[in-house]
Amino acid sequence: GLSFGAGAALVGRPFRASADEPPPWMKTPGEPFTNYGVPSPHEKEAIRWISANSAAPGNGISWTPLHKLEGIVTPNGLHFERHHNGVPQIDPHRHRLLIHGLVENPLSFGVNDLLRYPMVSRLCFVECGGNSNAGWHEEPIQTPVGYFHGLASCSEWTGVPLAIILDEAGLRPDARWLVAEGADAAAMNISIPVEKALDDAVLALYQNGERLRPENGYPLRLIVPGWEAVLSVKWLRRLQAATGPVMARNETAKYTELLPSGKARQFTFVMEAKSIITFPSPGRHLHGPGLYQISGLAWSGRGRIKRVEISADGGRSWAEAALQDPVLPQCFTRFRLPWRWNGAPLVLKSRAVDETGYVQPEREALIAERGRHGYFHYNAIVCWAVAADGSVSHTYG
Amino acid sequence: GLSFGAGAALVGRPFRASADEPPPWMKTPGEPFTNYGVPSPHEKEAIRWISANSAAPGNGISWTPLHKLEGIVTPNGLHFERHHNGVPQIDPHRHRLLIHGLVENPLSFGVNDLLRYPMVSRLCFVECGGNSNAGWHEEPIQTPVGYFHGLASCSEWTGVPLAIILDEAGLRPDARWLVAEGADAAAMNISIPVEKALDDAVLALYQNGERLRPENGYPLRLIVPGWEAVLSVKWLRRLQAATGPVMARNETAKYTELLPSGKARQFTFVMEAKSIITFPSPGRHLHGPGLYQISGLAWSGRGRIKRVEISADGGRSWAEAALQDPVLPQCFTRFRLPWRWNGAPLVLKSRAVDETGYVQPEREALIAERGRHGYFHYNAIVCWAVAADGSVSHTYG
Amino acid sequence: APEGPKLGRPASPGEIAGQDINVFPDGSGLPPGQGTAREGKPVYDAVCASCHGPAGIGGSAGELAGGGLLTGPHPDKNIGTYWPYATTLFDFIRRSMPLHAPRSLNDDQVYAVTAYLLLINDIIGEREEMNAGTLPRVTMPNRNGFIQVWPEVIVQ
Amino acid sequence: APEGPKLGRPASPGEIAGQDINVFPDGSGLPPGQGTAREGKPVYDAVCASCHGPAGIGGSAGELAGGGLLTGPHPDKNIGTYWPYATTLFDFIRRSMPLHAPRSLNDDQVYAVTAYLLLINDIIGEREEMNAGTLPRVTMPNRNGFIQVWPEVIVQ
Ligand code: HEC
Ligand code: HEC
Ligand SMILES: [Ca+2]
Ligand SMILES: [Ca+2]
Ligand SMILES: [Ca+2]
Ligand SMILES: [Ca+2]
Ligand SMILES: [Ca+2]
Ligand SMILES: [Ca+2]
Ligand SMILES: [Co+2]
Ligand SMILES: [Co+2]
Repeated sequence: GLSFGAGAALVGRPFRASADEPPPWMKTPGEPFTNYGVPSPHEKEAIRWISANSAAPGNGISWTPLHKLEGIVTPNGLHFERHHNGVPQIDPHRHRLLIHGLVENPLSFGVNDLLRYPMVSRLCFVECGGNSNAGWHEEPIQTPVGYFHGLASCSEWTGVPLAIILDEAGLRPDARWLVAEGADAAAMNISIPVEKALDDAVLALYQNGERLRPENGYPLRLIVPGWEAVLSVKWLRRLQAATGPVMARNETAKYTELLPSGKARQFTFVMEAKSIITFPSPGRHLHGPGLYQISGLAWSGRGRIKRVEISADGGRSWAEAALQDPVLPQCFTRFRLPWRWNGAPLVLKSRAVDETGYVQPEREALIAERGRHGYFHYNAIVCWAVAADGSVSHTYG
Repeated sequence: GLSFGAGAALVGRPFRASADEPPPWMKTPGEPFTNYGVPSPHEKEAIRWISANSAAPGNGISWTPLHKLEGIVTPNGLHFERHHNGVPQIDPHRHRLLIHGLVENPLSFGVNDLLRYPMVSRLCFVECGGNSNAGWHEEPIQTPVGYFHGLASCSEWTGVPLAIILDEAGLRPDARWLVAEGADAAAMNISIPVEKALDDAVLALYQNGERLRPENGYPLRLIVPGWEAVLSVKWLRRLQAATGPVMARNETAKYTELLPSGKARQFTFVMEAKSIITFPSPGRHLHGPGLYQISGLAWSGRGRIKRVEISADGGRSWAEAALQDPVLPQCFTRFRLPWRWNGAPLVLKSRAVDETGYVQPEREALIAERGRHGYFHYNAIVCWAVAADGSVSHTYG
Repeated sequence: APEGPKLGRPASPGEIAGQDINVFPDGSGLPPGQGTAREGKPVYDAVCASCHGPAGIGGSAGELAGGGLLTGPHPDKNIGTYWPYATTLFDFIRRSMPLHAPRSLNDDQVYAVTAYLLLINDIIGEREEMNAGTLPRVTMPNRNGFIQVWPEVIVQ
Repeated sequence: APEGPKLGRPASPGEIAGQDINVFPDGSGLPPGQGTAREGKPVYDAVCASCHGPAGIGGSAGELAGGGLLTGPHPDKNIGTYWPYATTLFDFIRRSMPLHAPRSLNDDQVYAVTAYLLLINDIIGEREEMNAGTLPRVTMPNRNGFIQVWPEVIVQ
């Protein structure tokens, strides 16, 4: 006979196990369901890296870890942050959007009002005008790629086309700019040309399906696709139509690019085409000669990415990478290329071309045009030096 | 003179405030940065609704709150769950994928090995074969739409085409099925036709940009686009190539549909076209006559959605909704239609047509074909009754 | 398919055998060992009945016996009425049951409790030994109850 | 644009005035009130200097004075060298500063501290009163330092 139970001896027949001992998580019931999930405890390194003002913890930036991600979507918990004075915890029932200035009908909207409007969704990137600005440094910064280029993220934004609301308010013919203002402790304000506002700006209420996160503008954020992110005002509370820009601190003192002449470029809005190789990249090294897949991201504020070329010989020859479908305008585009590494040191670079024909510049060309003190809008070609041991470092080529 | 400071009196000139008192979050610095963000505390109702076995908390389901979402992406924290025996907390360094059976070269892969392979990304839905099955009930279930149809979610999945790995293992000509097995406490196994495996199945490592969540298969999940989700085996540890299906419990006792004849449909894989109106819907009522935007989701396991039609008179007339770009195969497709409600009671319904010409059936037609005890694969047209007070309930029309 | 970097490590027969717990309808995959319903009853009572009820009826988990019809207004799908293969029982129980302690039974116990479930569904007798030879030859009542929808040629 | 449901509530002039804190280069949006640099210094010392340093130099936050050149190897961008409009100071300080307690100054205090920042940048004198009339007429050294890139006609 055969018996069972705590302490019961197996009598008669020998114990037979036809299979190896399975891992512990196959032998005990797993964790219960959760109302809202979180990443695996084994992925603790996939975090936003915070660089804040020690005297003011809500003033600074945090970076999307692009080196930890694949595909084009940025999960909401990892969307980059730029706050001037912290994240307001807004009660949506106490938040309204006021439209006034050069309009026929000044109007005020509650969040629930806007939730009833016609909506559109679009996958697009949001990139800080100051992203990648370590590229201006004399020495190439040595950091994982997300902590160099990760003031850019890509989400599906859903909300109300701003044009509908402007239509209801009745823009006067002399209204050429809209001054947007956030409901944070910086009351961040900035001016946006009416043309762009009417073209494709969105009053976003949802990000990647769910309502906005607090750090990304809950309950209401302006999204200005393809333009520098400072225009995509978070916690949007007010839009004033005016004949000219307000000349806010963030469109004069900041987010303008000083040229070698001493003059500065102002109203530099479009984020020009950029590409970065996320694998291999600093910290994501190669394990000996063999076949690898180069993977990276490209995007352009002017529209779709048309082509990404990759060089494994420091720019002497270029191969065209495959672009992952769908290729969408003003959206991260994942590119990939199979690549066999023979173990020799070399320099990898990627170059994006957008549908307008704009070609991502070499660093020397960008510096020749803009000098080295522009601070914003750095979009030059990035070079990774692969060493014989497979380690990868940033180089100026 | 004018002075300032704690307790200092404002001398000389009267206090002047040109503006109203701003909300409190504009007067004190906001919250600091976070390494990994979470939703607003004001969105506590946007959660997965858990329906688990009280005797076994890891056995059951949890639903995506589709009624709280817009656009097509499901944030990872809200992707639906189906676990047979809980969520294993797998150490990725102790997890491997074994491929054996009718292959020339049985192979074992570590997770880091797979991370080096060529990858693809695709936005696609994952839907439980048992989704929407309350539709078989005698009485229409009254619940928010996500807790009726939310065993379906949509993500950008990134991983290695299974075909590459099968190629390396060398499938023998007589290999017609692959038996997949998970590393959970149920060791869930199921058979997948080799044709599908070679066509578009993916060994997914990333979901919406980041590595998989534990409840969605971390560190490795099979994604079988457009087919019932039980085939998209989570925590994938083993694939055995064989001449026939293993006839696992979950492809015989479950996930088969009993017909009125007493025979049952088996190997019902494709999730046929479905559509649901998420606004208005039960719990998301109308606030008086006026203009609204109907919004909903449609998807088909056979390919792209071609058309979604909406009726506001119980099916007598139909209007075509706009489909949000991009319309992708085997992917949630957001449809929207402006609609003016005159305040009269009526019945709203939506009907999806996919690119193969398949038309989502009426409930009577589905029941005429399948009876009422199929349990799985319910995809009939859903009807919402709008009452004069704007409230919305589920009706069988 | 694009070329891969061939990082798979060859898996030895021993390594495969140590992990392979799939049991096919033809019996392939069944391990050595055996058990009868008479031996299975005490196992069932000790580690299964708490969820599945005495003799497979009336527990918090699905019923494992009870007969009934697959037609009419209240069809009764269970092992006896619905399952097409007896091998599926061995495959499923060994990998998944008991829910609170999967993989805690040895192969003899799985054969025995499988035999017990077949007994309470009136499919085999109390002393019939289930092993790698006999189990695949058990003919389940609903063996021919399934219409294969895939591939899309319907075979009745 | 598609038609909207017109759910906006009309906003009254009083409601707008209560929220509108934008100040334009032509001075529109400036509130009543006034202040001098002499009045502004104690405000600055009490609530600004802790971050921006004494007289705008050497704090943990950006420098607010100090002169310097916009050309050469180490250009110095600050209020005196870079900012094109004095109205921007009022607009920004009123809405955002002091960082730890925004909106805690009254309009006179904002005028006064603005005047103080203009003083330490050698732009106005200690007793010049800044108000809605005078502030927009202050000519900043770098008034003509910007090339407008948008719209894409470059105006030099
Ligand atoms: C702690 C509770 C619990 C215990 C103890 C338990 N089971 Fe189960 N059993 C379940 C649950 C819950 C399910 C459904 C699993 C699922 O959802 O996949 C199940 C499913 C089954 C099924 C499939 C039923 C069907 O119709 O698909 C069989 C067969 C089974 N158990 C046999 C056993 C045997 C034999 C034992 C003892 C060796 C046992 N169970 C012990 C809870 C239990
Ligand atoms: C607790 C620290 C703190 C205090 C106190 C403070 N500031 Fe600031 N200030 C900052 C920080 C940090 C910034 C940068 C803000 C940003 O990143 O947007 C700043 C920016 C500024 C700027 C813009 C500088 C530039 O070049 O763009 C001005 C002007 C300014 N402060 C004036 C003031 C005045 C006037 C006061 C007092 C009434 C004050 N600040 C008090 C921290 C402070
Ligand atoms: Ca700019
Ligand atoms: Ca099925
Ligand atoms: Ca074996
Ligand atoms: Ca029964
Ligand atoms: Ca005012
Ligand atoms: Ca200086
Ligand atoms: Co390594
Ligand atoms: Co209501």
